[in-house]
Amino acid sequence: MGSGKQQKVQSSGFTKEEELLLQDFSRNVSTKSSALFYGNAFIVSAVPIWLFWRIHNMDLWPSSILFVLVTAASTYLMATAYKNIKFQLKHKIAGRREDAVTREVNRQLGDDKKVTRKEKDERILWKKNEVADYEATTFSIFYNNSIYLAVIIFISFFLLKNSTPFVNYIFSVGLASGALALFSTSAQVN
Amino acid sequence: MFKQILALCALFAVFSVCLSEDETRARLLVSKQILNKYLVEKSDLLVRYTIFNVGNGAATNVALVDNGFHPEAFEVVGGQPTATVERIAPQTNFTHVVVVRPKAFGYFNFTAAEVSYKPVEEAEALQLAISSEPGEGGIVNLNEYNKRFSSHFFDWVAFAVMTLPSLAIPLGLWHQSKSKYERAGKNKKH
Amino acid sequence: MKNLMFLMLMVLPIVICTFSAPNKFGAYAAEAVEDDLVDVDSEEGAVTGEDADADEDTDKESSASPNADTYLLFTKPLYTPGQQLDLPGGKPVEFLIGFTNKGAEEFVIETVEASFRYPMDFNYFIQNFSAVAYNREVKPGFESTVSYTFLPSDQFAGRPFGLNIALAYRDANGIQYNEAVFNETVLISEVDEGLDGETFFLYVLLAGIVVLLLVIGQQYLLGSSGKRKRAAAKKVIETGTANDSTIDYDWVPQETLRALQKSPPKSKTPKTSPKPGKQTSPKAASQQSPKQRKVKRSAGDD
Amino acid sequence: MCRQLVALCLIALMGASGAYGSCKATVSSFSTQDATILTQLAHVAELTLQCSNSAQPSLFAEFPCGKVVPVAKVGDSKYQVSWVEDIKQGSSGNVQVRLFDEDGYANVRKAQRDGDKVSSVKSLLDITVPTKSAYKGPWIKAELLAAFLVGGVAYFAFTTKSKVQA
Repeated sequence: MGSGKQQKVQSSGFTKEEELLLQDFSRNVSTKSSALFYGNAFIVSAVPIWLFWRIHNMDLWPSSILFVLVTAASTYLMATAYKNIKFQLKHKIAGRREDAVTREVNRQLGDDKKVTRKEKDERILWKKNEVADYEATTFSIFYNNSIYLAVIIFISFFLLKNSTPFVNYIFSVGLASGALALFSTSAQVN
Repeated sequence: MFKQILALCALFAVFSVCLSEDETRARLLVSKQILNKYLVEKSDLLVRYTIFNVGNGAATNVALVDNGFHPEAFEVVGGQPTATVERIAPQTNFTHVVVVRPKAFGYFNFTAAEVSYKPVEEAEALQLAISSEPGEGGIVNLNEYNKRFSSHFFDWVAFAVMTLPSLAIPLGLWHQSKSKYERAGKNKKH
Repeated sequence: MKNLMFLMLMVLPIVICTFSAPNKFGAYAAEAVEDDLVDVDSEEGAVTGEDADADEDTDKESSASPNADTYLLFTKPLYTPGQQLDLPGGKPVEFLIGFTNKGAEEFVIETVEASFRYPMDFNYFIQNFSAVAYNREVKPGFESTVSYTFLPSDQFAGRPFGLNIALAYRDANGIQYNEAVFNETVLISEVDEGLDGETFFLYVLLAGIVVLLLVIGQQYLLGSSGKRKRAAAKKVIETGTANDSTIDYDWVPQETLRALQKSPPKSKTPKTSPKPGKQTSPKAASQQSPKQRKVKRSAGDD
Repeated sequence: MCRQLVALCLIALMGASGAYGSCKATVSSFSTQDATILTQLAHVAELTLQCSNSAQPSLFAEFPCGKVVPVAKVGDSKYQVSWVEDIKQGSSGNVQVRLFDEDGYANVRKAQRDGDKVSSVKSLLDITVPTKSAYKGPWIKAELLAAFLVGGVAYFAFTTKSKVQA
């Protein structure tokens, strides 16, 4: 992972590389991707409402408070799940994409002299981080969404098939998003 | 001489027939059943009349009349509500089926049908037997019924369309970037 | 010759008529006898059989009006009068009661109620099925049919029960009659229907889920065991004498041990002196012979 | 003398079977379509009978399963044959029904009593009743299909995740 010799920069105490490294490892995501996470989480949490409204015949208006509350909770949980899974994946993907990215950057920059080696390394690191982040985010969203929908459908149409729609909705959405958030926090799953 | 003997024999034959027939009376039990799990507007409503002859004589000129299905409220689609049967042998039954379709939904009192028959061959007065009464039935509104029981096929298709973006787009993006880098890695190697 | 033939043609039907229905005469005789009895049950056939015991058993008098004539017919399952009725447990039982008004005033059929009684003592109720109120008017000379359905629960299967079907009706001036149309012991038989589609499909689904879980479990195990094995391996890496806790001081003769402890430690090893517990034991053990010490330590160590 | 005897038998025979001359029937049938709301399925055949001597005999019908039932007359030379069957044995396709008139029915009863085959008795006419099978509900429940698809996608996601991570 060590990239080039480290330069001590007095002002922020960290060099740009270190910042990138830290960002690479830290869990807090930039506002852009958290917005993306919350948007996706909201969409996927809103979909079951349609399912329960049309198929389990829950009428919209009287249980609208329930819908709003549970959707909000599920959105929050799904966002955390996205973040955790993304963090787990990013680390791995970064490692895997390293050589492909370096080759690509070298090809792009060519070996013209005016770009110093450090500059190139920086560019490689930045590109790798960006690619890993991108891939991890997209896959985490896909992974969480698919498991979320599968668990919801399984619980609501098989386990709680003959319970009242009210209970059915709360438990299936709650369990699905809760389980995902829970499993995503366990860092070294496999 | 011969004619007298002939007349005498004919008289004796008729007399013996009615003598022996006198105690053999037919007795009809008429059951009117509606063979439906649900009564749904504009859908099949199956009515079965079963006439059991439990007496030990044959019932003749059996006429079944059912004016419980008013043309305004019901549309007869299969069979006729009025039917006549020449003869029903003792200890046998006769089944008559009528299929109607209710034109409107709501509560409807299904009245009994009437069967008139001759208990013995020579009886002048027709015996009238009233069938069993299916009683009060609730006819369900058609689209209300469809909402509850039909297989919601289109709702599931709509659900698939709604989940498509939240599943397919992240997968697509991930796959695209993965294959880009992996392909980059591959053709660089050889 | 022709006349003889014609004559023969005429006589033949008469002969056939008289001889072809002997039982009619028989029935005729039985019926006549019955009329003067209080007509508890319907006309002929099986009636004569249970007619006798019906009177003594039912305590509340089963009264019937002479002008009313009832007839019970089981439509599902089919019942041949004479032998014991066999009801399949868990399947609905349907029957029709024909009611003929032979009198001059009208009758009103009120309710029909079926009930299971204890076979030994019919007064003891086991289960009362719902009494269906018909309130059907039967004008003089008319016949009317009422139908009734009840469901013997399948837990009763295999045991005999007394089945009593009571038809309650009243005549024009309000006299109530309650006629036990059926009052015999019946056997509830076991019904074993095979595996129907629904449960079969459920089993297939469950099997599918189990397989899925197995695969996921295997993925987990495969994945994590690999991880744990690597982690364990790391721990086992040989640390030489640096890691002091694994060194066994017992074989070091006492003098050098004391010398090591007195002289200021240059090398790193004595600095991390063995755990206190371990230290006391070598001193105490030094007086005993090594063989004995080895025995004690191995015993102590276990 | 024996000629008269023979003549007599001929008349009787002719009287017995061909009393109504040859008859033709036009059949219109109806079958219940929706088995999800019914407890049993029904097939109704309405036939109008034209006989050479425009008689309107009382008919009896014999079904393929061997049962012989009287045929209801529902109008001027219009008859109705109807039967009910369980949902499980919902049948479709053409049903052969043999019609007998009064005498034919008597022969059938005689054949039944003597135990020999009823099909040996000549029927007045045979009709084929086209029946349709009823809609018994969706083949596969929609939610099962959905569960299967989503389960597949989730399984795919899970395996790729473990592949990417391991």
